[in-house]
Amino acid sequence: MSDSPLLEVRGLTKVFPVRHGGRRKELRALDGIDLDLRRGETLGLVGESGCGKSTLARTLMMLERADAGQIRFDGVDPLALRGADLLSFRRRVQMVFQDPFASLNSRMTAGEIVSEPWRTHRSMYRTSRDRAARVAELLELVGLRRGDAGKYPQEFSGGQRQRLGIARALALDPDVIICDEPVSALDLSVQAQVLNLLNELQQQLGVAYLFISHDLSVVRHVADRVVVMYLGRIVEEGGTEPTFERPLHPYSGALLSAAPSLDHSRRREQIILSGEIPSPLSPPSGCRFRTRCWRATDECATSVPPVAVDAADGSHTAECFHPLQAEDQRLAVSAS
Amino acid sequence: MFSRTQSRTSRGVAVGAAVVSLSLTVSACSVANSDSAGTTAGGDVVRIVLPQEPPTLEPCDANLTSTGVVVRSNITEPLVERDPTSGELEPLLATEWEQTEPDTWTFTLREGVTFSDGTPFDAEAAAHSIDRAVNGTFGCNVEGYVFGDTELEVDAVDATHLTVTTPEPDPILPLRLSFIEIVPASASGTEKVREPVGTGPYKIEEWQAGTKLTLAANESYWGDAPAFPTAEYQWREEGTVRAAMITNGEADVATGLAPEDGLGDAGVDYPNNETTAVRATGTYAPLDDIRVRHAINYAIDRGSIVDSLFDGYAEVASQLVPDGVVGHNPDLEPWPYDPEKARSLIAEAEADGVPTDTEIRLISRTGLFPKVEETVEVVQKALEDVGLNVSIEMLDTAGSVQYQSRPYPEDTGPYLMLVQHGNQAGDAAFSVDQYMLSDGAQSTFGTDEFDAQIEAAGKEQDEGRQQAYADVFADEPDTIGQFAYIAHMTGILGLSEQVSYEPNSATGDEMRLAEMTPAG
Amino acid sequence: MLTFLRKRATTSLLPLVAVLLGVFLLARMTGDPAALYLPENATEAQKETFRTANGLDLPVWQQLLDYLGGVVRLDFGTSLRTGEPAAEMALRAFPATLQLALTTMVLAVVISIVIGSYAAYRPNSLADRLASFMSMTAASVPDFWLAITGVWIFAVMLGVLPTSGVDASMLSWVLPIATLLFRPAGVLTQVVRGAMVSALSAPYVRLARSKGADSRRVVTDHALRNAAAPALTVAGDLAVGLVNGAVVVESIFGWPGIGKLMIDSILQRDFAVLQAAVLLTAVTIFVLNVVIDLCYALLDARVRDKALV
Amino acid sequence: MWRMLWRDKPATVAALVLTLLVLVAVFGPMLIGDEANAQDLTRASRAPLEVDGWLYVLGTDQLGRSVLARLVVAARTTLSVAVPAVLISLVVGSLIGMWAGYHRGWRETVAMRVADVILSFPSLLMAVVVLYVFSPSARNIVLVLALTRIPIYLRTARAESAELASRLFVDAARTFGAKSSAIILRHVFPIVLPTLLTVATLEFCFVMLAESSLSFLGIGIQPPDVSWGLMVSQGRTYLQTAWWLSFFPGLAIVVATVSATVLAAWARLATDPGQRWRLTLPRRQRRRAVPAPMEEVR
Repeated sequence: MSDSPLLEVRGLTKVFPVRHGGRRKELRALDGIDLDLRRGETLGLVGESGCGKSTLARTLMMLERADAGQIRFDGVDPLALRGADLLSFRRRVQMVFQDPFASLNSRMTAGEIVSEPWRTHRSMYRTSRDRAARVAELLELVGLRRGDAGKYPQEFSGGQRQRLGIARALALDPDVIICDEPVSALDLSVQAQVLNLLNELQQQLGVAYLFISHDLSVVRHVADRVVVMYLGRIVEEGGTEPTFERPLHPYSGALLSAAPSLDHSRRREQIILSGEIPSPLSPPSGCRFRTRCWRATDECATSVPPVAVDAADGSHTAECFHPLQAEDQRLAVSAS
Repeated sequence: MFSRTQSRTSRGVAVGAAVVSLSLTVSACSVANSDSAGTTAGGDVVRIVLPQEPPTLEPCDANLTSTGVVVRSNITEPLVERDPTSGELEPLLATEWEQTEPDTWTFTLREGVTFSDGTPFDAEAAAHSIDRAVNGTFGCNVEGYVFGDTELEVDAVDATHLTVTTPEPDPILPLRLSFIEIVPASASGTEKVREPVGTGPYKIEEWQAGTKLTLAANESYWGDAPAFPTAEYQWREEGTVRAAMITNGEADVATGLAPEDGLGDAGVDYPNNETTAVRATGTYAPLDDIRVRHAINYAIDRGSIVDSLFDGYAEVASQLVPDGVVGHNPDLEPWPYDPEKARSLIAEAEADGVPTDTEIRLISRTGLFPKVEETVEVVQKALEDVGLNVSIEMLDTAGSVQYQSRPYPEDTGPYLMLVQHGNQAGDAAFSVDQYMLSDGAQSTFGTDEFDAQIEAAGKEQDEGRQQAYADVFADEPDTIGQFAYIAHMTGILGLSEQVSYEPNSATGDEMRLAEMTPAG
Repeated sequence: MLTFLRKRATTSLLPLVAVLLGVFLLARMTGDPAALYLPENATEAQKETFRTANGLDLPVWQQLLDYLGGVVRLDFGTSLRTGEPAAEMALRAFPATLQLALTTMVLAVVISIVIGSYAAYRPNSLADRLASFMSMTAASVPDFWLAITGVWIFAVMLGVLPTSGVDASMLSWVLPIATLLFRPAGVLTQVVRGAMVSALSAPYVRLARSKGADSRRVVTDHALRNAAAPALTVAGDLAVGLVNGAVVVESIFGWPGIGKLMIDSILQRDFAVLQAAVLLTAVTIFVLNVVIDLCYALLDARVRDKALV
Repeated sequence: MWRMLWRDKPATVAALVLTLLVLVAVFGPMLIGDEANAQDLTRASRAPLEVDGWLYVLGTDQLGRSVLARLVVAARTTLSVAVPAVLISLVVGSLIGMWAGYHRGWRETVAMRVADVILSFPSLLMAVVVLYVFSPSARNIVLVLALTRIPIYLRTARAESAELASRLFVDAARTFGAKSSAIILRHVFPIVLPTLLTVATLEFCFVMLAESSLSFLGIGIQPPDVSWGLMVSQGRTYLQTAWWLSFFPGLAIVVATVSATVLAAWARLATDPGQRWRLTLPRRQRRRAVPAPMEEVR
């Protein structure tokens, strides 16, 4: 396995033109995103709702058109692909959606849903017998019964539907699956089952996940590495353990402290963020987080923050003038 | 059980009802702002319902049925008028007339007549009326109908004498002038007037466009005051509705009814001078073959049409004009119904190479007369049965007019027209010139000899004229055979118990309110 | 709101011009009015005079330019038939149709909501089935047949209503409105019923019911509001369709409205009047559509508010 | 499927009526088509059962033809006008509507404005003008009626497909690289179809009535062809003297539309996996079941 990442994202930017108070404005949903995803790993993406996580997923899936920046998948730029090449890129990157109810067409049977991708990728399973066999295999792979192929989505429970969504994503044997909040709509007990399933599949199939979630405990459970997103930018990035143990960015620290903990023995001391999330229509100058940051100084407003590196782990970095020190880190982590 | 919400529901309904009554109130103001005095059957109003609203009351368009029926002899009057029963010309605004030169007629006008606006009637007004109708440039309908291209020279000799000079001697000029309604000298000579002023027994009181037209007696009328001081016209397209208005007491006189409109005893029938006929075009095969045209004549069962379809309210026709018109030939027999003969004639023509299987269009006009659709269907079926290939085309007025008169559209293929011809003037010349001359406005056939015969007839007078035209009608079928006559029609008038009125052959075109009186 | 209206007005301008163009060109394809307005044996010279006088001799594009130039100055031409200004005739006939249509639509909405929601409240009951059957039947009877049957029964046989015409008494409104009412009321009842049945089975309504909310109140507050959107769409289409019914009803009952005016001006090749009438109708329909869109927005907002509570 | 139909008695009756109607329209004219045009003025306008013979059970018309035979022949004409007119406008309107709604943007704007233009011509009037310009043949009537009704489907299809285009399962299909035409076919069309079919049955009724109104104005189906609309129109003047002339064809129109509507309502349920269960319940339970559908009991 080569060292070069499977998916490389550089400077990805997505701008939505909007009308605000009668005036045309730009909503910068993604503002220069850099991201690497290696083969077979799980990259967790965390952030509050509205920070651009879903937009990133949709842009990577080419459901939205990127306005600037590059994507490289296995060395090629999918944005430049057309026709059959584009189709084969599509085959290798798949997605699991947040809402297992809305992402499945209620008028199609489970079998039809799982085999739907092959109706576009006609070369994959040519005969109906092949397809039926593969559908049964996939259903069993995700923990459903092969007899379920004839059922309609509404006859399944939420967790089962999400398994169906995963089976559909697997139908094309992808290298990468982008999971956009795949368990947030499910009950806690079911969440664990689905997460375990994802883990098992990764081990079995070697597929890489970009795992998007606002739930830190979930991310910590599944991810090898984590990126933290705030207002369309990635503010911190690193291995899961270093990042969760020693958050550098004040925002990450705040997130961690706010996350519910199952361990009640620890002292709960939250860092309460002041102020509202700024509108992405007019993001703050300099560091985006400064308006809510208790460590902000004048320089945060004037220039873009530099990259701060974790002393213990060189691959753990954050964009901040005033990264958290050991004392603060302990505070945040103890809360989680 | 649902008491709590009952009030909600009823409030909703109340709001709805309020909106309804609001819009009703609004409408009562704008649509029906007239008082309803006229709608109650009283002794002083006669209420008439027509098939359609007159588009205009312009007197020079009075030969259009929908205009004339209101205007003629009610609002305006001509110099002379033709008695529809006797056929004689009677003095009206002119008391005397004579042919002072071969090409000039002199009229002596009635004195002491004023228009309803107070201006006196004199030779100048008469001259202006004739001049504006005949020589005007604004497309007077009556001009084409009675004068064709003829230019008249009209002079007011003095206040009561008028001379009219024609390029060629015209023995029936007074009859032609009976179509020209007299308007004041102030009437526009360059455009049509919508609400005219006249010398008639009535004047226009109010015209609520689309709804109602009210006439009131003209106090300055020179003759006897009419029995009804007020007359109201309304219009309804459906015959059944017109009939129902009589039954329901909403109208006193209804025109243009059919036997099935269910009027019973309130229906009065009268011969209306209209003749229905199938006219063939001679320019295309197979209709250019006289055997085919004769076959058409044999194929139509006129007796059944009259008896069953028209419920006997018609008379089988043997010629273009009915009895009572100068030139009608009482000796002519209708074509016998003989489908066998028709088939053999067609076979004969086919043997000679005539393409008898070419599709022939049978064209007519919707609403031409009650049951026109049924008549067309009967004729079509009859022709199919003897071996012709006939398709039906019912057109609106504008559509059918182009097929009916010159210049005909090009590349039409063979077609038959079911026409209804009304001779309002009572002289065969008005029919024959149009329908039988080889360049007649509604003719596609003719020979030079036959044209000469017609033209000679037109120069005759009195007995000779009658005989000459009778010969024309007798000779046409064998020499030309352009027509298959079907029936002389009968009009049905609805009459309420409040009004007594004796319809005559001119009623459809000229319904004189002055002849209507309160019943018994 | 204002921007919405302004945007609608500007985007509607082009379709209006298209309507005008369409009716202008189509009308001119129906034939030469000269043959109709001149006597049967008019000479070609006379026809030429007529055409020149009425501008019909010019090439069509020039006629069109002249006409559009007039429209900009609010001059819609003159009627060939009556010599009156065409716009005046159209405006005079318009209120009659508008009142007829408005009253009909209000009644249709009221009737359909009452019957439709009652039927939906007890689905598959006898009353529901009866209501469905009656509304389907009502929607499929030819209007002219209804009109004439109505005249026959109520005016001739029973003598309780006038046959036709417009007079001061309200009674003359009964038959025309009843005739027009059948189809929209029938269709709308079915739509309301259908939408109400699904709204009543929606989770939040069932929730409200299970929480012991008064059932009638559930019907009026929740279900009806949700049923309003589909009903509104259909009601709009039906209101537009009333112009068709008006053509028939107005000619039978002698109602001086715009439907009759339009059909008469087609028959009489009275182009200017036809154009003015169609344009007026088109503008009205556009206004109606805007109103419907506004209603949607309003409904949407209220539905959203409800959902948030 | 058949069993589901059988459970719903009104739908069964409706299906039988429509089947019978189609059979009559297809084979009827072969059997008694000649009678429909056999005029005999001596037996004109006879009431039902007045003349002996089964052909005359519904009476004769004003030209002595069998009303029954004419109804049969008219069934074919009526269906061959109404069905193609509805189908053409359904297909064209839905395709454009789904396409416009799925893609949004300028495609949607153009399609909607064109629909506005067509809609703001009163459709009957448009038909009248067009049929004066081009002759009122059956084919032209079909085309005109189809054209004027396209916006109805277009707007319905657009609204639903615009809503569907933002659904996640459509996004999912896009992530496979499915073409927009395939997505419309697979995900939009099946969901929009029941609504469109319901609209189409209402339109079926409208088209028959419009054809009838055209006959009333004299430019509908031209004799000697005959349609139900033409029969109602021709018979209207005989309402007082021969009610059966317009009553029976009118009844035929009502029966045909009511049947079509009932069957469409059934088909709407039957094609929706989420609603289908309702049809499998016996009637009495169904009534209770409607306000509390099972799908919510997850």
